This record gives sequence, C-alpha cells and structure tokens, in this order.
Amino acid sequence: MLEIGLGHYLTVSAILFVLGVFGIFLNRKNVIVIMMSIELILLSVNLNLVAFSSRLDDLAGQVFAMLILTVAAAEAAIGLAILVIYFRNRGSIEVEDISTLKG
Amino acid sequence: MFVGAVFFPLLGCLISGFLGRFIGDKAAQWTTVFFMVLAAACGVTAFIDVAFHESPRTELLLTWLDVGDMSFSWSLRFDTLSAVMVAMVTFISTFIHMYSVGYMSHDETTPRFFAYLSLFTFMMLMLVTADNLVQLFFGWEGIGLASYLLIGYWYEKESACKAAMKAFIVNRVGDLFFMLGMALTFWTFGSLEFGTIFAAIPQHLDDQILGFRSMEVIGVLLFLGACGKSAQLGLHTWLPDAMEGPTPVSALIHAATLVTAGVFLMARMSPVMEHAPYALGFVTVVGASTALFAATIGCVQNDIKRVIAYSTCSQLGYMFAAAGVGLYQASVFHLFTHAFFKALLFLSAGSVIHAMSDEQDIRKMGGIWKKIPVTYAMFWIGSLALAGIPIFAGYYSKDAILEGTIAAHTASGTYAFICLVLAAFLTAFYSWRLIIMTFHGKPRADHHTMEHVHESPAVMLVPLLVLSAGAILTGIVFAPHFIGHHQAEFWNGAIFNLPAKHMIEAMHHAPHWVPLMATTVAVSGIILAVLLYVVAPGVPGKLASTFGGVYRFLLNKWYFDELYDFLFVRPAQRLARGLWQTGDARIIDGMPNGMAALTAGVGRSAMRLQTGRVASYAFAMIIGLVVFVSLFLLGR
Amino acid sequence: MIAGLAFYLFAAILIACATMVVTSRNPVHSVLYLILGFFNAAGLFLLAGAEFLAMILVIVYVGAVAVLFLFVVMMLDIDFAKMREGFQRYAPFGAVVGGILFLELLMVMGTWQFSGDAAELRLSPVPGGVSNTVALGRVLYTDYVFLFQIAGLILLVAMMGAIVLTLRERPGTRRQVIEDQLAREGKVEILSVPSGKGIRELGIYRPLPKPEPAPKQVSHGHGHGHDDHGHGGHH
Amino acid sequence: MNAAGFPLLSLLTFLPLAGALIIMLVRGEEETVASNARWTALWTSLIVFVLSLILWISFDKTTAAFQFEEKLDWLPDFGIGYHLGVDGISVLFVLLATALTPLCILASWESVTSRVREYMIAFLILETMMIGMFVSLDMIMFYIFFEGVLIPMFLIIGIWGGARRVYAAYKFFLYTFLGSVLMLLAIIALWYAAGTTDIPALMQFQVPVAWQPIIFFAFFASFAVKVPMWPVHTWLPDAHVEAPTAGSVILAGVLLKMGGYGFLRFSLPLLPQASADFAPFIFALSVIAVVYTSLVALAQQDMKKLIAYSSVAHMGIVTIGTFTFNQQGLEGALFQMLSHGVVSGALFLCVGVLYDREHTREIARYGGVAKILPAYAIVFMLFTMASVALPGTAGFPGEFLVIVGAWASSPWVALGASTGMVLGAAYMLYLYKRIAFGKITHEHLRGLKDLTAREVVIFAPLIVLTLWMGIYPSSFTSFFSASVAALLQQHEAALSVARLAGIN
Amino acid sequence: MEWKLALPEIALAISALIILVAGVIPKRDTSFGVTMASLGALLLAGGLTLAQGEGSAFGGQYVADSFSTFMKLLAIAGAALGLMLALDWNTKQGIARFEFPILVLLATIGMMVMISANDLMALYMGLELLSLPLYVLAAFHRDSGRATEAGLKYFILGSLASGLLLYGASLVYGFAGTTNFDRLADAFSAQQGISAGVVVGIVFIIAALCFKISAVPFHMWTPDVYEGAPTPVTAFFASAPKVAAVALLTRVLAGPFGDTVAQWQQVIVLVSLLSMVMGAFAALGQRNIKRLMAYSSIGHIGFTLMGLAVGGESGLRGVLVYMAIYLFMNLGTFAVLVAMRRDGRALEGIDDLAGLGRTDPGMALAMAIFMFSMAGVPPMAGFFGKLYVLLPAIEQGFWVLAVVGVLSSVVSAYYYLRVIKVMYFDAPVGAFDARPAAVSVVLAGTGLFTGFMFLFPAPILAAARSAVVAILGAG
Repeated sequence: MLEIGLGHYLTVSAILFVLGVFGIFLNRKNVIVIMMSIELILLSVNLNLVAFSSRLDDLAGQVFAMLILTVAAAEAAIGLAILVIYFRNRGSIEVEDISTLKG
Repeated sequence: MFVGAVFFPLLGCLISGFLGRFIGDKAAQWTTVFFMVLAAACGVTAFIDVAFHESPRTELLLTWLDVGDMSFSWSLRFDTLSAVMVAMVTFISTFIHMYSVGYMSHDETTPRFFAYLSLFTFMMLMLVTADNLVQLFFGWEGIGLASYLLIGYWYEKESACKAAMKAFIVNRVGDLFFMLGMALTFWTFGSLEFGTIFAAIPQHLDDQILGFRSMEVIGVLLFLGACGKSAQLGLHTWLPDAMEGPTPVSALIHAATLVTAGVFLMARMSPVMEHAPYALGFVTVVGASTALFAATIGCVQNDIKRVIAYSTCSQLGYMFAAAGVGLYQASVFHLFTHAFFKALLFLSAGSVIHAMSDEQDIRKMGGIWKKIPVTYAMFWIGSLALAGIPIFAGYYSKDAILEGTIAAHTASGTYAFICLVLAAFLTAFYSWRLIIMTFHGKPRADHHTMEHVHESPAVMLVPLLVLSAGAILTGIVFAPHFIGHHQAEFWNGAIFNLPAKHMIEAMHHAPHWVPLMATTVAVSGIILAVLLYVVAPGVPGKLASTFGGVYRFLLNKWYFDELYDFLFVRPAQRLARGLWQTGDARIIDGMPNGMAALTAGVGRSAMRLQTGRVASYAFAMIIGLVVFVSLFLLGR
Repeated sequence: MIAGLAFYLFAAILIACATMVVTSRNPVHSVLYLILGFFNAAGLFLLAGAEFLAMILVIVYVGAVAVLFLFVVMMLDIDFAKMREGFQRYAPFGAVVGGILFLELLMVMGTWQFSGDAAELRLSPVPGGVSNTVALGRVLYTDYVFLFQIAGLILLVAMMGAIVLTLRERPGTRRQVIEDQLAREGKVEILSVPSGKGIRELGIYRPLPKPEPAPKQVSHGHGHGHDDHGHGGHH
Repeated sequence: MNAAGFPLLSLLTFLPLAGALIIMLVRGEEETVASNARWTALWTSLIVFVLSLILWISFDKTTAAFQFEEKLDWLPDFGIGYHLGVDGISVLFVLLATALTPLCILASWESVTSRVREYMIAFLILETMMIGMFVSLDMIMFYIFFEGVLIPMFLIIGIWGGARRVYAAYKFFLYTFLGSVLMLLAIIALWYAAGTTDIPALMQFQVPVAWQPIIFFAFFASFAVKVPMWPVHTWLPDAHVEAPTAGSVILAGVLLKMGGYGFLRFSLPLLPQASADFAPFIFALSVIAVVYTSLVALAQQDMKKLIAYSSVAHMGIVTIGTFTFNQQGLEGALFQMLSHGVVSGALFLCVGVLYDREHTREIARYGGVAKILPAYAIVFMLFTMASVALPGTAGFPGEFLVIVGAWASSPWVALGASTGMVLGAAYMLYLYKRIAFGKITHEHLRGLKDLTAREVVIFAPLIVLTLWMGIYPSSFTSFFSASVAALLQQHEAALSVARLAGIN
Repeated sequence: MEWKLALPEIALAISALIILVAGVIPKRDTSFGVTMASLGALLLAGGLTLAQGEGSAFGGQYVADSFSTFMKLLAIAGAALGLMLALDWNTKQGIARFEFPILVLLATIGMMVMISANDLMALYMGLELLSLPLYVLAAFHRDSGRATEAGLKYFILGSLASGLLLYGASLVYGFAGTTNFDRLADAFSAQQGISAGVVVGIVFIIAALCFKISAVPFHMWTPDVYEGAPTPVTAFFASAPKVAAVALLTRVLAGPFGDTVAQWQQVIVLVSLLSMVMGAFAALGQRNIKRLMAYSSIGHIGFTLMGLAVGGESGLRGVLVYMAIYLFMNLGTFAVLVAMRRDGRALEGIDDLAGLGRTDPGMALAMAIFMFSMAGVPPMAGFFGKLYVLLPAIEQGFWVLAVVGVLSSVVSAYYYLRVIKVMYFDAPVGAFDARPAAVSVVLAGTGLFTGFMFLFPAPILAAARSAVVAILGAG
C-alpha cells in the first residue's frame, strides 16, 4: 500500500481537478475563488505531468509543466487585472452579479 | 364561297366591334348586316351546291395542334349536314341582324351589339363546319361566349349579368363532359377528326373503358355535353333566365341556333351514337322528359319570352328524342323548321314588347291585336307551326318525330311517344294561352303604354314576313329531302344510320293514327286554351288556387333553381368560404405559422439558457464534457 | 516507506487545502489555503523527482501568484458580510455531474495503460548522471527554445495587459522623468528635521493629491449596472 | 461554340446584369436617376428580348438535343461545370422571361415612383436569374439561379409591396427556401450517385431505384412549393397580393413555371420509377388543388388574391399533365405553363391598371367599369376568357391536352382536372361581373381614364400572343415536340429496364 | 535549428517589439502610427508566409506546409481587417491606445503558432498567446461595465477551457510519452489499440478547442463576450481566432488523432448538430445585432464542423473553404456594425439599421449581400461554403447532419432576412455618421468577395485543396 505508483498521483490529481471544477461551477461567492479553482486545475495538470514524466523518465512533461506555470502566472496577472477593472466599474465581484450580459 | 360563308360574319364583327366607335352606329350596323347578307348568300349557295349537287368538301385552313399522335386543323367541312346548318344560320341570322337594326335603334352601344351578334354567327358557323371535335368545341365555346356577352348585353342590369353568368357556367358543366368525351374519343379512335373517327369505328366496337363499352361512354359524355348547350332536363335552367338579353338575341341564340348545337352534335356524331344503344336510350328518355317537363312549365309562365323559351326547351326535347331513336334526319329537320318558326315567334314577341314599351308580362297586356295586326298574324303563324298544325312547317317535322318514336318499338321510344304527345297537347295549350293573353281581352296595361302601342317599323317587319314564309313553307318544301324518300341522296352520308335499324322506313310505316292523333291533340290543346281564357276566364285563377301546390310547383319551374341553389350554389359558397377562412387561413397557413411560432418559442427557450452567469456557463461546459466522456466510455 | 508516508501526508493536506479553497467563506482564507496547498504540491513534486519544478512552484507560485491573489483580495475591499453563501441552485445536480466526472476519471486512472511504444516515442529522455535542474536546463534553451520564447511573449502580453487595463494616468501624479533626474543639478539640500515638527514648518511640502473618486457602489440585484450603451442586449 | 457562333445564352443571361451595373453607376438628381434607370432597364430588357429572338429563329425544332451549348470548367473538383444550353422544353421559357420583363418594366413606369433605381436593378437581376435558371445544364448552376431568384423577388415584394408586404415577403422566401434546400440535398445525392451534376450526363444515368423515392420527395418539396401545389400554396396569394403589379406578373408569369420546369427537367427524366410510382399522389394533390383553390377563389374579395388562387388551380392542371407520361399530357403541361405565363401575367396587369387609378384591389370598390373604360373592358374580357380556357385563346390548348392526356392515366383524374373548367368559369366571370358589369355604384369611378398609350403598348403584345397561342398553337408545340417525345421514350426505356430488373 | 522556417512569426514578433518601443516612447498619442505600423507588420508577415518554405523546425514543434500557409494568410487577413475596423472606432470611443494594435499583433503570432503547431506544447503556448491578448482586448474599454464583464467572463471560461485542454494533453502525454503530433500519430496507429485514458484526454482536448471556436455546448461565452466587447474587437474575435482554432482542431484531428477517428467523430457530429441548431434558434429573438452575430457564428461553426466530422479530403477542404468565406463575410458584416454610429454614439440594435437602404444604399447593399450570403442563398459566397461541406457530408452518408444543416439554415435565414427587412422595408430613422474610409475599404473588399466569389472560385478551391493534401499527407 505504501508503494507509491502512478495511480496514486493520478488519483490525487483527479481529485484536485474535480475540486477545481466544483469550485468553478458550484460556488456563489466571488470570482477570485473561481480563479483560485482554476489554479487548482492547473496544479492537478502539473501533478499529472510530473507523475508521467517521472514514470516515463522523460523531461518533456516537466518542461510542459514549467511552461504551464509560466503561463498560469501570466494568466493570473491578466485575470486579476480584469477583475480589478471590473470591480472598479461595478463595485462587486460576486459571481451572481456578473450577469448583465445575457439572453 | 365556303370560307366566305363562315368568315364574313367575323369580318363584320371586327369592323363593328373595333371600328364602331369611329365609323358611327349606323355604319357599324349596316356593315354587319351587309356582311351577313354576303355570308347568307354564300351559305345558301353552298347549301345548294353541297346538298343538291352532291359535292361535299373540306377546306383546310391551318394546322391547329400537332401533338404526338394527335393532330387536327382549322378546317371547314361542308357536307349536307353542315351545309343545312350554314344556310339556316346565315339566313336566319341575316334577318335577325336586320330586325335588330330596328329593335335596337334606341340603344346607346349598337356597334357592340352587332359585333356580338356577328361574332355569335361566326362561332356558330365554325361549330357546324368543324371537321374535328376540337374545332366543334371551339365553336361550341365560342357561341357560349357570344351568348354570355349578348345575354349580359345590358350589363348594368344585375339580373342580366347573373343570367349571363348562369348561362356560361351551366353550359360549362356540359362542356366538361364534352371535353371528357373528346378525351375518350381520342384514346379510343386515336384521332379527333371526324373522318378518321368514323373510319375507325369498326375496329373499336368492343373497346372497354371502366367496364363499359367505350362507345356508350362517349355517347353519354357527348350527350351530357349537348345537354348543357341544348338546355335539356337538368341543365336547362339557364335558358329561361337567358331571356334577359335583347329579344333578337333570344331569337337567334335561344331559338334558332345555339340551343340546337347539341342536336347538331348528336347528328354529327351519329356514326358513333348509332353504336351506343344504351346511350341513345338515355338520350330518348331525357329528351322526351324535357319536352314534357318544359311544356308543363310553359303553361303557367307569365313572361312572354319565358313562355317561348320553355317552348324552345320543350321542342329541343323533341329533337333529342328523335335523335335518341336514331332518327337524326327528323331531328335535324325539326331543328330546321323550328329555327324558322321559333325565331318568328321570338321576333314577334319582340315586336310586341317593342310596342308595349318593353313590357314583357302577359298579365299586363291584352287587347292589342288590332293595333299591331301584322305582328299578331305573325304570332299566329308561328304558333300554328309550333303546335304542329298541318301544312305549317312544324307539322312535318313533329309528326315525323312522333312516328319515329312509336316506330322504334323500344321501351324508351314508347315512353318518349307518350311524353311527346302530352307535350304536344300542352304546347298547343300554352301557345294559345299566350296569344289570347297577349293580344285579346281587355287591355290590362296602363293608359300611357296603350297609347304608345304601335306597329313596328318595316326593318323589323320584313324579317318577320320572311321568317313566317319559312315557318309555313320549309316543312312542305324540305320534308321529302330531309326525311322523305330522297333523304339518302340528300344527306349523302353526312348522317349515319345503322343499316339494321331502317328507322326511316319504320317511320314511314308508323301507324296511320299517329299524324291524326298529333293534329287532334294539338287542336284540342288550342280548344282548351280558348275555353279557359276566352270563354271562362275565371277558371284558370280558380284552378290555380284549387291546385295551389301544383300551380306553384309549375310556376317555380319545378323548383329546379332552388334545388340547384340548395345543392350546389350555396354549398359551394359555404365551402369556398370555409376552405378559404378555415382551410387556408387556419389549417394550411396554420402549419407554417404554427411552425414559426414554435420556432420562436424554441428560440426563446434557447435564449433563456443563456443566463448570463459564468457558473452556469461553466456548468454547461462540464456537462458537455461529461456527456462526451461518457459517450466514449460507454461506447467503447 | 518514508516516501510513501510523505506522499500520503502531502496528498492529504493538499486535498484538504483544495477543499478549503473552494468552500472557505473568506477569500483571504482561500488564498492562504491555496498557498498551503502549493507547498504540499511542491512536496509531491519532490517525491516524484522533479526538484526544479518543486522549487519553481514555491517561488513563482507562492511567491508571486498567490501573493498577487492575496493582494488583489485585500485591495478590492470586499464586503465579506454581504458575500453570498452556499452553492448554486443546481448544486445537487451539479454534484452528480461532478461525481460522474470524478468516477470516470478514477476509472480511467485506475487502469492506466501506456502506449506500447511510449519508450521509443519519448522526445527528451532523462539523461543519466545529471541532476534534474541541469537536465532541464539543457533542453529548455535548446530543444524548447521556441516555446521558451513564446513564453516570453506571453509574459510580455501579461505585462502589457495588466498595464493597459489598470494603469491610469491621473492628473497630479508625477511620473518619473529620468532625463530630469539626470539633468538635475546637484543641489540636494539636506536638512536636519527636528523631531516632532512637521515638514510644514520647514516650508517643504507638496500638494496633496486630489481624493480619488470612490468606486461606484452598485446595489445588489441591480439589473443594469453601468451600461454605456443605450442599446443593450435583449433581456 | 454553337449554332449562333457566339455565346448567345451567356449573353442573354448576363446582359441584364450588365444593365443593372450601369444603372448602379447612374448618379445625379433623383428625378434624372429615376428616368435614366427606367430607360436603361427598358433598353436592356428589349435588347435581351431581341437577342432571344435569335433563339426563336435559329432553334432546330427537329432534335431533342440541347442546342446553343456552352461548357466551361467551373468547380472542377466536384465535376460541376458551367454548362448552358436549351432544348425544346426550356427554350420557350427563356423567351417567356425575356418577353415579360420589358413589359413589366413598362408596367412599372409610372406606378413605381420611389427608389426607381433599386427597383430596376432588382428587376434586371431577376431577369438574369430567370434566364439563367432555364438555360442551366448543370444542376448546381440551376440551383444557384433557382435560389438566386429569391433575392430580388424578396426585395421587390418587401420594398415596393402593399401593406402586409413584410409578412408576404418572408412567407415567400422561407417557404421556397425550405423547399429548395431539400432539393439541394437531393442534387448532392444525385451528384454522389452519378459523380456529376451535368444534366445531360445525368440523363444517361440510372438512379438506383431504392434512392428514387427520397430524391423524388426532396425535389418535390422544392418544386411543389414553387408551382405551388396544394397544400403548400398559401404563400402565393399573399405574395401576389402584396407584390407590386410587375412583381406579380413575373411571379405568376415565370417564377411559378420554375416548379413545373423542374418537374420536367429533373423528376421525370432522372427519377422515372419514382415519378411513375408517385404519379397518383401528384394527381390527388393536383385535383385537390384544382377544386379547392377554385372554390377558394370564388370567395375572394381581393382581385389579386383571386387571380393568385386561379394560378394555383391552373398550375394544378400543369402538374397533372406533367405526370401523365404521354405526349399530350406533357405538351399540354408545357403549353399550359406558357399560356398561363402570358395570361395570368396579363390579368395581373389588368388588375394593375385599375390599381394604378384607384389604389385599391378590393373588388367591392369597383363595378360598372365597362362603361367607363370600354377598351380596358375588352382587354380584360379577352384575358378572362383565356383564363377560363376558351378555345381560340392561349388557355385552351394546354388545358385540353392535359385533360386528354390525363384521361389516359385515369378518367377520374381527367374529370377532376376538368372541374376546373366549370369552377374557373365561375370565379373568373364572377370577378369580371363584379368589376366591369353592373351599375356604377361608386361615383368616384366616373373620372377614370381609359387605357393610356403606354398601357396599350403593354397589352398589345400580350393580346397578340394570347390569340396566337390559341389559334396557332402548333407553332409553339413544334418547339418542344421532339424533346418531349425523347423524354417520354427515355422514361419508358428506363421503366422497362427497371421492370426487367424487378423480374430478375 | 531552422529558425528561418519560422521567419513570419519571428518577424512579426520583432516588429511587435519594435513597434511597442516606438509607441511607448513619444508622449503624444501614437495609436494611429502604431496601427499603421502594425498593418505593415502584418503585411510583411503575410508576404513572408507566402514565401515560406515547407518543412518542420524546432524538433518538430513547428511545421510549415501549405495548410499552415492557407490558414495563416486567413488569420493575418482577419487581423489586418480587424485592425482597420478598430482604427476609427477606438478613437471615437475614446479608447485609442497604442497597445491595442500590438496586442492584436501578439495574438496574431499566437494564431500563427497555433496553426503551425505540431506539438501539444506548441499548441498550448500558441493558444495562450492568442487567448491572453484576447482577454485584454475584450476588456479594452475598461471604463465600460459591459466590456469588463465580457472580459471577465471570457477570461474565466477561457481559463477553464485551458485547464481542460491541459488536463487532456497531460493524459495524452501520459499515454504516448510524447507531445509531438507525428509521434502521437505513431502511438495511436499502433496495433494494440488505445487506452480509455487517452480517449478521455482526446475528448478534453476537443472540448477545449470547441470552446475556442465556440461550438455548442462550449459556446456560452460567445454571445455575452461578443456583445460586451468593443465592436472591432468582436469583429476580430469572430474571425481570425476562429480560423486559427479551426485550423488547430483540423490539424489535431486529422494528424495525431487521425487514427482514432471512430472515437471522436461522433462527438464532432453531435457538436456540429447542436451548434447548427443552437445558432439557428437562439438568434431568432435577438435585438442586439452583435449578439445576433454571435449566434450566427455558432451556427457557422456548426457547418464547419460538419466538414470536419465528415473528414477525408473533400470534407476538410469544405472546412477550409467555409472558413475562408466565413472570415470575409463576417468581417464585412462587422464593418457595417462598426459604421453604425449616429451623432457620435455607437449603436448595436438591429432596429437602428432601419432605412439604411435609403440613407446609405452602398452599405445596405453590402450588408444585404453579407446577410444573404450567411443565409446560404446563392449566388453569394456563403452558399458555396455550405455546398462544399454538404457535398462531402452526403458523399459520406451523413444524412442527418446534412438535413439538420439545411433546415437550420432555413431557420437562420429568418433572422438574416430580418436585418434586410429592417434595412430596406422599414422607414429610415436617420442617417449614420459618415463612414470612416477604412471601413469603406473593408466593406468594398469583403462585399465584392462575397458577392462575386462565384465568378472565380478556382483559386480558393485550389489553395484549399493543396492545403488539405498537405495535412492529410502529414497525418
């Protein structure tokens, strides 16, 4: 049982992924939480890649993960910037309030 | 000559119709008369040429249609049958044109009237000279059009318009069967040209269609077509109403020519009809019934023209009955004589109406015979001929028909005989009722009208005189040729009789009491009329009130109009409205409109899915993802 | 053995943190849990032999991204009392859907298979005898330089994006003007400021910036917020 | 290239487009633009008409083959080519289109006053589409023109139409569009089966019998709407009522023929088995159409609507004739289409004459017109009679041939078709009576002017045509006899092949 | 390293940097100059793309073939036209900032990388390089609540999509041990079959790409973002990135996943069906023309996917032809939307077009051409697009797709007709402001293309054909 295999990593990653997904579509709180959920998803992906990389003895997975980290940082920056200007315009970042555009 | 006989009237029509406005009324009138005279000259010459010099011929004019195996042309066929008709039509038409010059002198648009008259004549000539069924149909419909125009000539009168429409539409019902008859003829004989059809008959004697012999079906269909034109029982309703037209029109169309087109058709198609005994039987029965039926109505009508109209209807029944027993010769002969005396009657009636300041109700006439003696005399001559009093033309033809029916020795023939004899009695009765009510007794018109009663001008009287001569003489002169012993040479194959039937022979050997009886019946009819309307003028009123039901039944023409109104017109109107407002607007349009509404509804719900909430959007994505993943995993 | 235990430890904390990130009421707490989660993930990376990534995760993620999150959460000055609680209306159904997804993933992960040729198909097999960092360094600037450059562009976009969206040139703010600074005469006066006395007394002061307009407060449930066009969407 | 030595058909097809471009370039004051546009459109259409007379003169009537062919590569990957040509079936439709267009332009001379330039452009584009459709020998091209017609017509109805024009335009467009997209699928399926969309090549191809019904129905969906057949006819009355006069003329005169032409060009030769199998179905619908729409026409209060319904009935005759599979029926159908094109077009023009003067189409607003407009009354009477298929007018030969042809299929169908004779007479005469006859009850009618010179010029050719087609129809039938005979022969051959296959 | 092969991208990147520097230094407003320079850069990149050789570079991460050339040219054209539309609009809207064109340039690089990607990593990086500028551009009108809401929504859902893509990519990587497309193809073509895990991975990737092309059910962002974003940005969104994403999807499905066609085909069929239906129905009730165009683009993507689902040479060619036509008619339509401005106020309601046929016949004519084209009425270009996907669909027996497709095009014809109806049948409500020259140029160009493509269809068809041959040969 203590023999840690690929399956363990993948399972953890799957749990993280699903938690992230839940965080996105189930929460009614604010948008920042959604963004954090996205970070969780990315983390799960990285975990996957690292696990595969280690299992396959291949560096590509890690390179991929590194690129993802980079991009995720950039994404977070832009996302937060948009969030900030949105907040400036509307004074709220509640999930339910972001629904002016519809139909 | 042959072409001229047919096309001169057209020329007259065109000149009068299109140039009438420029050349003036008088010129237009006389132009048409002039062309009619030319046509009549040609027609009569052609008749003599063809009938007595035995030179039937066909003038080919122009290919009309050439479709696959079907091919026919515009052409003029002159055999004895058409020559008789051409001569008769041009002759009578000429005098009616002439009469009209006087009769219509107060009308505003006489060129139009003469154009119509000439057009009618042209169409009738096309009909009778047709070499194929389609050209016959052309004339057939053409006279329908012309009669529509003429009946509706006074189009500002609502009743005239209605009558015109009724005439056209009722005729169309017959035409429908004619059309179908042509279709079957084509598919049976492979042609619509008379020559080819008649030649092909022997090969197609036993052809079947829908389980019946093709010949029979053709016969019935064509007869139904003829019923429309010739106002036979069932499709007769237009004829009395058609009296809305000017009186010369009634004379020309509804007495002499148009209505006899059906009889002509029967005669023309005699080679086919002869092979269709059941169809012929049907023709006999319908014809005879019409004769009696119309006569009964004629007895109670009060409109001078309507009485004559019903008498026409009745006489047409005679002709059909004759055709039905295979005596086409007698039929055409009666047609011929009838044309003269009935035209005479109508024109006389017109003269009376003219004199009475356009009054047509005989209950408002009376006591005028001294004021218009010529007309009075003419009326007598016409009535005598109509009643079939010996020497007068009607006697010969009517007698022949009665003899023929009894000689046929068939059930339908016997039925026809009985009907026709009764009809003959009634004919005499209503004719003299008409004469007496119109001319005799105390004047029932108002003073003003009576003061204006005058004899018609010469231009009207001359035609009357000429026609009266015809009404007297045609019988005695032409009987030998038409139905006498020279008939075979005279007709020269234009009419076909089944060799086995020997109808002419049989007719001549009919019992001797028949002619005697015919005369007796007619005379007793006259006597009855005199008794009722001169001797005991109170009796008819009493009779009418005693037998109120019968009287009203007859007065209302057996309620045919009401019946049709109830059976066809109203349901059609209701159906039309229903189909339009319910069928089209609700149901058929409801489908696309409903579809559109449904689509819009779906669109709205699709829009509602778009809530604007990010979480729902994400959820939608995840659902999609899960569905697809499941699809895979399950599908593997 | 120890690795196994460590894995379970890190994994357990990671999952717990992740749960808290999603469910926590206060976003500040969420961020903090996220940071803790990252640390544990870094631990998992270490266990899997990806030391460099583990470090990057700690430095870049915890050090930069998570802090940025924290910063924004603080900056936005959210009224936590009015924060809505709980989950979406369709939570039960959503949970079912999520559960199915999870089960499917588990099913797939549980029976993971590699392609038969996976070994041959590898692009950058781990070279023997060098550390993870060295190995990565060797390929990153050679084999993956293309992607590396693109990553650079992406960061440039992020920078530009952040600036273009949030930078506001307010009148009254002073930008650094390098030329001015360089051209400045060396007349920096150093004054000794007595304690307890304001700068005002010394006559050196600068005007206060105008008060920033307060962000517009939008009441909740307000159908149309700030609509700049009259012709909005069809509602 | 072809008999004429130059690409006549292309020229015919695209010349109107060139005219439209010229009009598009016209600049200046609104008045001068309008007048220039009118004249340019008229001259363009007249030139096209004169050119099309070359077709009339040099068309070889003895052969069923396509003539004046032009062939170029166009979308070679899918075997779709630019292929033009006419045979006996199509040549007269081209002439019909070229002949009616100048008349329509003349008819709109004064009645269209707003946006004249756009109107004329739309009309010329419409002419291009119509001619192109009839001369296309590639199914995709055919489809393009077939559909392309919708665009100008939609605009004509929608911009220059009456009160409910928007509804009518939509209905027209969506109905026909729905039908024709299904046809597109059928065309593609045929392409798939045969590997080409070239019509002459397809005619040599035996479509698998199993496919035929579905393809037939797809074509049917399109053509039946266009014809229109019952029960998909309701777009027509609306479209007619709302369209401007010239629009109605073209709609009735040419556009409806596209459906009938489609049946003849595609359904019969390409899908012989299905056509034979579904003939009873078509007959049933057509007979219903004849009776139903004739009755509905009887109840109409609006002149145009009445004539529109009469069109449906007449086109019912056409569809009956088309599916009789004999020379008489087919030629009758063709002739009926041509004559209906002339006659119903003329009738709409007649309505237009009144509408231009009185600005209402309501029948009850008229009465006694014959007294005030005698020349008009004569013209109207002539076309009324032609409409009720009086022998000697254009209406008769077609109807007669169809009834004769239908008898060979089934006497009952012939009976059904001929009920149109009675009902047609009823509604047309009723219409005529209400408009032209009777006392003048509306005093305002007294001031009306009789036909103007322009109107006489419009009607004269139509009158001549109507009589010519009635009196000497063989000069028209001779154009398509050979083609129809060939079509029938091929149809028979295909059927017997199928029968043999069925036996084996 | 064959750097030269990637010259278009490199040149564009360097130009972008130079322009950025040049734009940032002067103190005055440089947006016009920067836009012009960016257009020049795009032109340069286009030229270089045309001149580009074939082959692969960077260890197989980058590939250049005629497919990439075709799609890149489309993408570049889309970007350039989008920039032209933005030029005047941004100024009038008060958001003229020099970063805008540079972001577009960077996004274009992202698209080009995507189109040339031959590796999952390159795919991801290209996608992100495209997406991040788009997020920013969507929210570019930062004082507008609607624009920022659009940006935020787009960002959140886009990030989620990226997450899905990555998760899928990680699974694929885990299965095959590689991210290179050619090698992936080898892995999938191996005899022993593929595991469930990798299939899930493929589905995730497809889902993420479907998000980018806004196919149902991953389309939900589209209407909101289209409506909220500044109009020229929407124009850009609806054109170039779609082309790139479709290119990517095509390459992925035809290349590495080509042998797993049985697995993904039904997904694409389903997505295509849903997209066509959704695009047709949801647009019916729209009053905002940008929203309308959003749904319309969803419908068009459905059609494009039909070609993809059918696959094979003719199917893929249909995809390319459709995209090419769609790009131009869509940009043309947006050119009209950009020109909708009255008294300085930008308008978005369909009813605002009322009477355009009178007030601006030229523009109305162009718009009518675009609308008829979108409805698929011949002889407009849009018809050929539909024809070229329907032909293979029926050839391969995808009857349901074809029938639903044509029926949905009938439904959608309704709302396209409504635009025409408003323009021509309704009474004018007043003229628009004078139309900027750049918009007129775009209108004329796209209008002529859309209206008269049928005369010379051969070049596009031939190009599409060789492009397809290239991609199928590669896979």
